[in-house]
Amino acid sequence: MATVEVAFTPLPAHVRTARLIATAVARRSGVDESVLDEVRLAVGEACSRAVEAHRVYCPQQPIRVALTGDGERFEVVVTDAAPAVEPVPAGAAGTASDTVIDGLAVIAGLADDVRIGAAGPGTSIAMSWKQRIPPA
Amino acid sequence: MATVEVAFTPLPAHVRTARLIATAVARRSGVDESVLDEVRLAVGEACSRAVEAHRVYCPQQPIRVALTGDGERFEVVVTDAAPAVEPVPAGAAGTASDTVIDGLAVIAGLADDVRIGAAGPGTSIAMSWKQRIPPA
Amino acid sequence: MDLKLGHYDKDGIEVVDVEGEIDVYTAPRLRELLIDLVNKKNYQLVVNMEKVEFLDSTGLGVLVGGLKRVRAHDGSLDLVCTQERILKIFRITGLTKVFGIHNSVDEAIAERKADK
Amino acid sequence: MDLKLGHYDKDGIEVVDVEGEIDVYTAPRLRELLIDLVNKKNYQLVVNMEKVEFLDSTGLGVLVGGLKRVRAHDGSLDLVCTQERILKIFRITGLTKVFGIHNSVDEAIAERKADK
Ligand SMILES: Nc1ncnc2c1ncn2[C@@H]1O[C@H](COP(=O)(O)OP(=O)(O)O)[C@@H](O)[C@H]1O
Ligand SMILES: Nc1ncnc2c1ncn2[C@@H]1O[C@H](COP(=O)(O)OP(=O)(O)O)[C@@H](O)[C@H]1O
Repeated sequence: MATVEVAFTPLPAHVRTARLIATAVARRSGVDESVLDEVRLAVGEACSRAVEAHRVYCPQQPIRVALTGDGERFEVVVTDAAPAVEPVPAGAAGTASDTVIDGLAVIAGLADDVRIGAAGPGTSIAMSWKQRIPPA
Repeated sequence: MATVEVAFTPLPAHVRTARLIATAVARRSGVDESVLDEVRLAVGEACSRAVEAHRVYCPQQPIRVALTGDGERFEVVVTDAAPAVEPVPAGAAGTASDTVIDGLAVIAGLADDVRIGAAGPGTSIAMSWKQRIPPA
Repeated sequence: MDLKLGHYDKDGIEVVDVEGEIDVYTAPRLRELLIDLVNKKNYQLVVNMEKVEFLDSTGLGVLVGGLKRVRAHDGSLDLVCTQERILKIFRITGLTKVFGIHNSVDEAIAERKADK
Repeated sequence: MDLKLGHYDKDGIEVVDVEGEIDVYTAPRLRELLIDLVNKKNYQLVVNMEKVEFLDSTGLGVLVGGLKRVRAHDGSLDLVCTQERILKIFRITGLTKVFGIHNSVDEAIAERKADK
């Protein structure tokens, strides 16, 4: 069982809530302070992707985030329900004429381990970090 | 559909996470700053009760919190899965020789409206506040 | 975590400084300190709550428990608190009538001395 | 919300002060400001990121978009950033090679003037 699970509607403002939750749960799970910024950014990237995809394909469906700290690894799984396997087309969520920076590349550069898998109609991104100190 | 839903294992540390989430979601839903303290305290009381009950009766089950801001009311529903209808006996969670202060009385003194209902084997506490400013 | 406790003697009264959040997670540490002080025969306590950021019913229960313990030795437990958001929970639970609540540590000590 | 934007002219270069979080929620406001400045024929920009607390790929995309817009007018978009946690995301995405990143607004302006 995950330590904390969160489900939220696809609104950009909730990406911030998800970042806040991930940082708080990571801190209380004993994740090192120096790693918290990475967790915050990576979870934000994964949730931003999910929010953009849901806004295009399934705005009524919630995005799910599961956070687990087992003392050795801290893992966050972000699961969307968007049927698209391809990335959301540039500009789909109002980014017209901006360069689309690949959020997955950012996540890959931050987490110790990243796994991407199919989850029902959607996609799950599992990110994990080694824990350096035991949970409080 | 609730705006944000959270499920967490019954550990006292997660009561803090739940308080943090409730405050953040309430703020982003447009709940007035002066009311945020009430939301934080009331949600903390409801989650503390649920954590103590789960630790006694069902430590493996998660506690569920649903937060909804519809622009008129901000509602938080805390649902436990503990089969006990009676309050957890004093001292059950290590409060031996402390006076048990009734958390429900605190919640009733804070929220604009409180409803308590059966939810499967457990109990749900629905607390709501009038929203004074529209969501951002 | 997120709760700092300190204590010192002032004019024969033990002042307990509490800083941070007193909730279901941290209240056990405050309970232990109060029990420890009573075991060491400190029966006149002033709990300074000026730096408390959060207090819930578990924390209140620990304070009432401390009050009962010192009263069993004819002692006292006074509070220092001027923060409206903390005072509110004392009012909701009717505990403003149970505790002496003061504006400063000096005032709490002076009134306790005058009471004797 | 949680993003403050300001801008001023210094020696013919438009300096944009950004404070707070640039993410999927606030990035549209930064995009609008950059587009607005370019529409008003400001093609030499310095974005001061010293007070940025958070930057994600959406925010980076807006900065790259701004860079493309000023370059279309032979302009420039330089950044001021010394915070390691913000620099990290520029490195991860390879964008340290794309932007001129400076230690202060004065340094950014001086180097841009010297470049001419
Ligand atoms: N996802 C990306 N990651 C890293 N650098 C990028 C990315 N997208 C664009 N850039 C860089 O930003 C600069 C401007 O974008 P560019 O690729 O020239 O746009 P275009 O191809 O539309 O002209 C280029 O130098 C490019 O290397
Ligand atoms: N839940 C409560 N709400 C408000 N006041 C309380 C509560 N429990 C105890 N008190 C007050 O705390 C004080 C000490 O507790 P008390 O009820 O005397 O304990 P006991 O009954 O075990 O002697 C009393 O003055 C009582 O009024």
